[in-house]
Amino acid sequence: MHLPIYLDNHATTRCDPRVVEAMLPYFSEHFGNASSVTHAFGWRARDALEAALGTIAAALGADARDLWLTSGATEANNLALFGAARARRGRAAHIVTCTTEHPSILDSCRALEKEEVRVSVLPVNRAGLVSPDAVAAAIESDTVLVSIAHANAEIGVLQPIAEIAELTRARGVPLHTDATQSLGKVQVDVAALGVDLLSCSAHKLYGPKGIGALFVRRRPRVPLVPILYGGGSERDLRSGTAPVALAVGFARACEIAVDELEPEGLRVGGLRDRLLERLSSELPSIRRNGEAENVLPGNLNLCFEGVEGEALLLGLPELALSSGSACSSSRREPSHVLRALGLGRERALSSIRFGLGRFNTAEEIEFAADRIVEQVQRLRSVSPLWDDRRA
Amino acid sequence: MHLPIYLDNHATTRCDPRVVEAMLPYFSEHFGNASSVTHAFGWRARDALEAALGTIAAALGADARDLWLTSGATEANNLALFGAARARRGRAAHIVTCTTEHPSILDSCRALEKEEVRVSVLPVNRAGLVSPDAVAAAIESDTVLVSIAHANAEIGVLQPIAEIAELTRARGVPLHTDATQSLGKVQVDVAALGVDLLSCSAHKLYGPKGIGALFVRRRPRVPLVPILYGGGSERDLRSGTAPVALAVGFARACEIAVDELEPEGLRVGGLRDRLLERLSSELPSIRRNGEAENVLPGNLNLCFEGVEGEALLLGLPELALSSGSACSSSRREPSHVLRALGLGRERALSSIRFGLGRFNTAEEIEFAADRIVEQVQRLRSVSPLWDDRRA
Amino acid sequence: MPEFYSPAVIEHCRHPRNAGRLPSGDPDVAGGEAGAAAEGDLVRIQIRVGPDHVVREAAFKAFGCPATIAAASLATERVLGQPLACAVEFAARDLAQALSLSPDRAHSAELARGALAAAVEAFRRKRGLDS
Amino acid sequence: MPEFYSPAVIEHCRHPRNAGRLPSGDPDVAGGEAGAAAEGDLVRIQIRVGPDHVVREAAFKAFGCPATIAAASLATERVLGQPLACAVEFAARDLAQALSLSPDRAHSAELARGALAAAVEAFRRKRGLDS
Ligand SMILES: Cc1ncc(COP(=O)(O)O)c(C=O)c1O
Ligand SMILES: Cc1ncc(COP(=O)(O)O)c(C=O)c1O
Repeated sequence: MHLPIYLDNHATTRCDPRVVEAMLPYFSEHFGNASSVTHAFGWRARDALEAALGTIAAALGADARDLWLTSGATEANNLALFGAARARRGRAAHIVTCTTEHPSILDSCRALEKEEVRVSVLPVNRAGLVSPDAVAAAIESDTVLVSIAHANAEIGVLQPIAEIAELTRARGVPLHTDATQSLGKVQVDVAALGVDLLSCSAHKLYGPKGIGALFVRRRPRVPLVPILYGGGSERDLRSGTAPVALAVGFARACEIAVDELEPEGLRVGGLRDRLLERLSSELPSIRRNGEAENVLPGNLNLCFEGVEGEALLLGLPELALSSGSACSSSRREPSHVLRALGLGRERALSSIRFGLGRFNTAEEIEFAADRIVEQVQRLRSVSPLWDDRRA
Repeated sequence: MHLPIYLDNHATTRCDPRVVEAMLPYFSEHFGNASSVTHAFGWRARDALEAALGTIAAALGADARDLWLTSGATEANNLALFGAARARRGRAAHIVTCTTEHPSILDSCRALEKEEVRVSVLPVNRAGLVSPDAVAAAIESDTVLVSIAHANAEIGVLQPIAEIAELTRARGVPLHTDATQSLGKVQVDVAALGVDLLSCSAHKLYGPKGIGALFVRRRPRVPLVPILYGGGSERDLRSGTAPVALAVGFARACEIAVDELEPEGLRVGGLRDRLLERLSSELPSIRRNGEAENVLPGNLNLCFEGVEGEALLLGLPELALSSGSACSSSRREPSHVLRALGLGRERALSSIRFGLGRFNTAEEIEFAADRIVEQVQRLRSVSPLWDDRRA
Repeated sequence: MPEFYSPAVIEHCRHPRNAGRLPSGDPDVAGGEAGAAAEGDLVRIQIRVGPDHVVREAAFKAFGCPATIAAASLATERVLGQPLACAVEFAARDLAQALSLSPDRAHSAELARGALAAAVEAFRRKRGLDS
Repeated sequence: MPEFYSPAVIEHCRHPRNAGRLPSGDPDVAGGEAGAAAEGDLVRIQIRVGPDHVVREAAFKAFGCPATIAAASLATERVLGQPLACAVEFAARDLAQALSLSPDRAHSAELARGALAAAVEAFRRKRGLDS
C-alpha cells in the first residue's frame, strides 16, 4: 500500500497508464499540426484527432461533429454560458442555473450580470436537488439557457436532468449540463439526458489535464458565439491548435471508462459503502451530506459533528482528502454547496469530501477507516462542541 | 534519414524527447491538482507548477507573478485583446494592429468590432515591417492596446518592437506582442522589448500543444478582464485546473531553448542559408518574400515564379512543407501575409514557406534542395507562365 | 495532398500527359486558354487536327493547383482521336468526376474544358470553319 | 497542511497539551470561552489558580482550524506558573508569532487570548477580586 492514499478523485484523477501510453506517440513521433493540410504529419494528426473526437463523442452518445474540444470544463462552461448570452448580441437575455453549480458556472454568471444578462440562481433542497418545476417556472421569454450540472462535485448528487430537459424542451429553451463529474462514472448520454449542451473534462476520468469538450447539439442548433477566435471558419466555435496528444488521451480515457463503467461503478460504490458502513458503525453522530440514492459511486460527503475539517485532515497525513472543493479550500470559507443544502457554517466546516476512484483498493479503504475513526475520536476528545452534545 | 523531412516548424514542432521525459512523471505519479491545498498530491503539483512558471517567466525576463498560463497563444492573444477592450466596460475603445498578424489577432479584432471597438489595421511595407511612426500616429485618446507580433509566422520577419514600445510608452498605451514564433528562436526579453503584454505557446518551441502563456506587466498594471471565469480570485486572469504536466513540459522546452539559443540559431540559420543558396544558384527567378535581415533563423519564404505552390508540394511528398499558414491552407486562399506585402495573387500562390528547426540536419537540407530543384524545373516545363517569361 | 486529391489527380499531376507545346505556326495547330494567372489558374491547350477533322495531337501547359494540372492533362489525353465536332464534349464530360474533384475544385475541370473549347474555336476560325 | 501551518501548529494540533476539562465546581477553577461554533471556532480554557494567585493547572477544548487548536494548546502551556495578574499577557503575547501564523489565521491567537482572559476574569469574579 502506497501512502498517502489518494481519496480526492473529484479534484482530479491519476492519469491512467493506458492513457499515457496512448498519448505518448503523439508528442514526439506523430507531432503534426492537425490543420497542416499539405503533408503526412498533418494528415496523421488530423486522423488521430478525428478518431479521438469520434471516440469521445461516442462516449456521450453524440456525433463527433457536435463536439468542440476545449482546454477543460471551465472553458466549456464559459463557452456555453457566454456563448449563449452573447449570441443575443445585446438584446435582453436571461439564464437559469442553481446554487450548487461549479464556480466556472456561477462566476461566469456573475460576470454576465455585468453585461446586463439576468440570472436566476435556483435553490436546491436538503438533498441537493433542484426542482424541475422550479426550473420551468423560472424560464422567461428571453431565457437563452438553463444550466444545471449532471453531478455535483462535492456531494455527488445526480440532478434529474432528463426531467428538466422535458420541461425546457417544451419551452424551447436550450439546456446545458456540466457533466464533468459524471462522465465515466455513470451513464452519460446526450439523447437520454435530452440536453443541448454538455461540458466535460478529461482529467476527471483518468485522462490528462488541459483538455475538455463542449457538446453542442446541431439540430436544433443552439446559437452560440465563440469565446476564442483565430483562424477557425465562421461556424467554428473554437480556434487554436488542437492538442492532438491530449485529445488522444481524452479519447482513450473515455474508452476505458465506458468499457469498465458497470463493474467499476459497482466496485467503487462498494468501497464507498464499506467506508460509510465502518465510519457510521464506529463513530456516533456522523451525517451524510446530500442525497443518498442518486449519487456518484465514488462520492461520500460526511459531516463529523464537533470536529473541524481542516484539523481532522491535519491528523490524517496518510490520506489525501479535501475539506471542500479544491478551488475554494485555500480560503477558509465553508463550501458554497454545503451551505446551499442549508447546512450551517459549523456543520459545513465539519465536513469532509471523499472521492474514491479507479485506483483505490479494499485494503486502502480499511486503512483509511481505521485512521479516520482514530482521529475523529481524538479531536472530539478536544472538542468543546462534543462536550456540549454529550451534556 | 527519415522521410518525410519535416520543414514546417512554424506550424508546430516535434515535442523534444527531453520535454516528454520531464512531463511524464506528472501524468500518473505527481498527478495532483495544484489547487488541492489539503494534501501532498496537491502541494507537489503546486510546487511543480510554480517552478514551471518561474522557468517560463525567466525565459522571458519576466516575473512569475506576471505570467498567466493559457491553452495556447490563441487564448493568450484573445485574452490580451478582449481583456483590454472589455476592461473599458462599454466605454469607447480603440485598438491598433497590423495586416500581417495571426488570425487569432485579426479575427479577435473583427469580433471586437461587433462590440463597437474601433480597430486600426496598419499596413506593412514590402519587407513586412510596420512603421513605428505609423503606430504612433494611429494612437487615439481611447486606444486601449497596440498589438504587433514580434515575429511573423510566415515570413519570419521581426518587427521593431522596442522602437514601437518607446512610442507607445510615451503615449501611455499598453503594447502587446505575439511572440509565439520568436520565443526560443531569438532573444525575447520583456524588458528589452519594452512590452506590457506578450503571448507565447509551447508547441512552437518543441513543447507540448495545449499550453501557452500571457505575460501581463504589473507595474504599471495593464487593466484586463478575464475571458474564462471559474473559481479564481478577483484578480486572477485565468481559471481552470492548471495542466501541470504541460506546464512542466513548457518550462523544460523554454529551458532547453534558452540554453541552446545561440548555437542553435547559428546552426539552423546556417542550414536555412545553405538551402537558399542552393535553390537560388540552381533555379532562376526565385524570390524571397519579406525582409532578409531581421528574420527568424529557421524561416525562408520563397516564391518560385511560374509554379503553383500546391502543385509543387504534391511533387514533393518527401518533404513536409506549407504553402501558406497552417490555418488557411485548407481553403485555397493566398496567404493574407503575402498579400499584405503587396504580392499579387499569382506570386502569393507560387510561394512556399520553409520552417527549419532543431531536428533538421545538413543531409536533410541537401536532399530537400535536390528534390525542390527537380520539381520546380519539372513544373516550370509545364507552366504557361514560364513560357511567357522566357518569351 | 492525398487529403484533397484523388489518386487520379496525383497521378496526372506528377506525370502529366501531353505537357508541352505544339508549333503554333503550323496550319493544323490551334490553341486556346482559360483562366488567368492573376486569379491563380491558367490553362493553355493546343490541338493538331487532321484533314479528317479528328484531333491527332494535343498539348497543354497549366499553372494552377494540382486539380487544374490534372484536368488539363486528362483533357488532352481524352481529346485524342475525337472528331472536332464533339471533341470538347467527349474530352471534358465528367472530367470532375473522373478525377474525383471536390466541389470546391470543380473550377479546375471548367478551366480545362474552357481551354479546349477555345482551342477548337481557334482552329475553326483559323480554318474559316463555322463554329 | 504543511502548506499553511508551521511545524509548531502541526505539533500542537496533533499532540495538544492540556486538552481536557477541570472540574468546574472546584472553587479554585474558572473557565472562559471565545468564539462561536456557528462562526467556525470555539475555544474554552479553564485555569486552576493557587492561593498564591499563580496558575497551577490549565485545560482547553477547542473546535476550529488547526491554528485555533494549537493556539489554545500553547496558551494553556504558557500560562502555567504565571501569576494571575499578568497571566494573559505572558501566555498570549506573541502567540501568533510563536506559531508562525499567517495574517489570515491571526484570529486563532486572538481566540486563545480571549478565552484565557475570560477565564481569568471569571476567576476574579468567582473570588470577588477586583479585575
Ligand atoms: C463540476 C465541475 N465543473 C467544472 C470543473 C472545471 O473543470 P476543469 O478543471 O477541466 O476546468 C470541475 C472541476 O474542477 C468540476 O468539478
Ligand atoms: C504568430 C502566431 N500566433 C498565434 C498562434 C496560435 O498559437 P496556438 O496554436 O498556441 O493557439 C500561432 C500558431 O498557430 C502563431 O504562429
